[in-house]
Amino acid sequence: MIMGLAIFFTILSIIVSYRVVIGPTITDRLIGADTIGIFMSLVMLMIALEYDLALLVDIVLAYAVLLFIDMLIYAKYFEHGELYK
Amino acid sequence: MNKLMKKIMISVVLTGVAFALYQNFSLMPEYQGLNEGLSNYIIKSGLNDTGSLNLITAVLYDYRAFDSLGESTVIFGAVSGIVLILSRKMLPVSSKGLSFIVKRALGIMTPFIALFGFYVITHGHLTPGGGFQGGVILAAISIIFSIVYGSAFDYRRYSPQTKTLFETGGALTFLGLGLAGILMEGAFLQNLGFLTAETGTLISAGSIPYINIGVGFKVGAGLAIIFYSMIQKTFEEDF
Amino acid sequence: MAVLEIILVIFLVFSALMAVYFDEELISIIFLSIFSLVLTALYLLHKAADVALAEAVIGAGLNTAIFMSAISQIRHGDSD
Amino acid sequence: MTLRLIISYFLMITGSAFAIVTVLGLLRFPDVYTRIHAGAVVLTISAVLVTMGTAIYVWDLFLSAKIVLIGIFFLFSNPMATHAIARASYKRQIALPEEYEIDAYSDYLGRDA
Repeated sequence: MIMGLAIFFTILSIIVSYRVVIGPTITDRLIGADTIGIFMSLVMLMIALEYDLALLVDIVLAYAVLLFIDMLIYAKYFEHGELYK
Repeated sequence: MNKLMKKIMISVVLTGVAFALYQNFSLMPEYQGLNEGLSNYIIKSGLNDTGSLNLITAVLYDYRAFDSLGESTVIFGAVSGIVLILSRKMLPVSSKGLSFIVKRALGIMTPFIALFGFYVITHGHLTPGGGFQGGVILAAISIIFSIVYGSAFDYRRYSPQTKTLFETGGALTFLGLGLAGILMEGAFLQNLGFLTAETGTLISAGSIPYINIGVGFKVGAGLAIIFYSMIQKTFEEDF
Repeated sequence: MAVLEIILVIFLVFSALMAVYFDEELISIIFLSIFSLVLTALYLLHKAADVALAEAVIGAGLNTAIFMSAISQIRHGDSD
Repeated sequence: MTLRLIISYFLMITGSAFAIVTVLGLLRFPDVYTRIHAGAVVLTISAVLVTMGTAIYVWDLFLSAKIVLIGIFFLFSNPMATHAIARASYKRQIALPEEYEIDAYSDYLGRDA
């Protein structure tokens, strides 16, 4: 069940990467990358549960934090055209 | 006179380095072959030697702590070069930032991100992570400040002088623990035995948590300096 | 377990190819962050927790921040 | 098959259904801003449901608390990130129509300056 969900989310993120490849504007690609990030962090959570190791869950939290900061950096760049403002 | 003082100081420092190197080389064990010796030895008796549950941290900050010192010196060199090339005086700071929603929500979330960074740093000998990874999470706080609230906020809260202070303080912590290893245990960066407590608790594993804290502050402040120097605006008048 | 590994490796190769394929730097950066993400999941699948945390922190946080600041330095002025 | 496992499987499967809806919306919606809507709302509820299901599945105090923390972080972070991206792409005039019938956001932005 858990591994099945992990495979399911991985296949879903491969399907979403179609939108990242083909998306007409840059916003499409960013939203696709955000979706892939959240799906793959769910995959990491499933792997941590499958191995029953509590310390692997920390990595998912660290990845979620840094994915959020990534998205803020992209948004800042597209809003102002530079990162300094 | 000035040149003479410089030469004397350089020779004193070089003598100290030679002494540390001689101490280390005299303690080296015999080579036992690649398959037999090292990895099996570390897996078998790493916990007894260092008291650290995470064997990778044990290798990084106890067995191979001298390499980690070299790596943090590399980061120090990179920071120095980037600041030397890219930093400019009399900067116009800006405080536009992102929208109000993001500012208000990150005001709530940022302390927890800092807490998570400190958790990763201080639990380096118990869970995966350690100084470098937690330091990058701490540097993300400075990135958040200059991205979300504008670079004026980052400049006011953590000015480059404060960041430099943190970085040199981390490096000096590392070096000071190494010198304490010479004084008390007989070798550079030897694990301090009298700090060891029960295995699995937070303050255990000798000097490894303190080295982790030093490396964490050093890496976090160094990467924050790199990011702050790299996003600066270039003036058209400069060219 | 093996099925998940095969799918992840295929995804890894795909994102690496796409990062090379596009001409525009921004799309390449997006695909590089996806690449490091999949690599983190692969490291986790092989129980390499420490390497996975380092890869997540460096690949997701640091690389994107440094690359985006470099791009904002390069393209400043002609982006508007 | 206790009641706890049934509840956790129900939450996970519901979250997976929302994930399928997310992917359908991302692939099939015609416009950039409708795709942002799919990626913000449905994806958030999907991630939160799956994390809650896994937190009930493991049923250990500290581990469940940590997984619930991840869910709460998704609940906060994902709408905010999509909000920032949508605002940026509105300000940069990406894929906007020439004339509006109703455009309340430009009034708000004009007041906000």
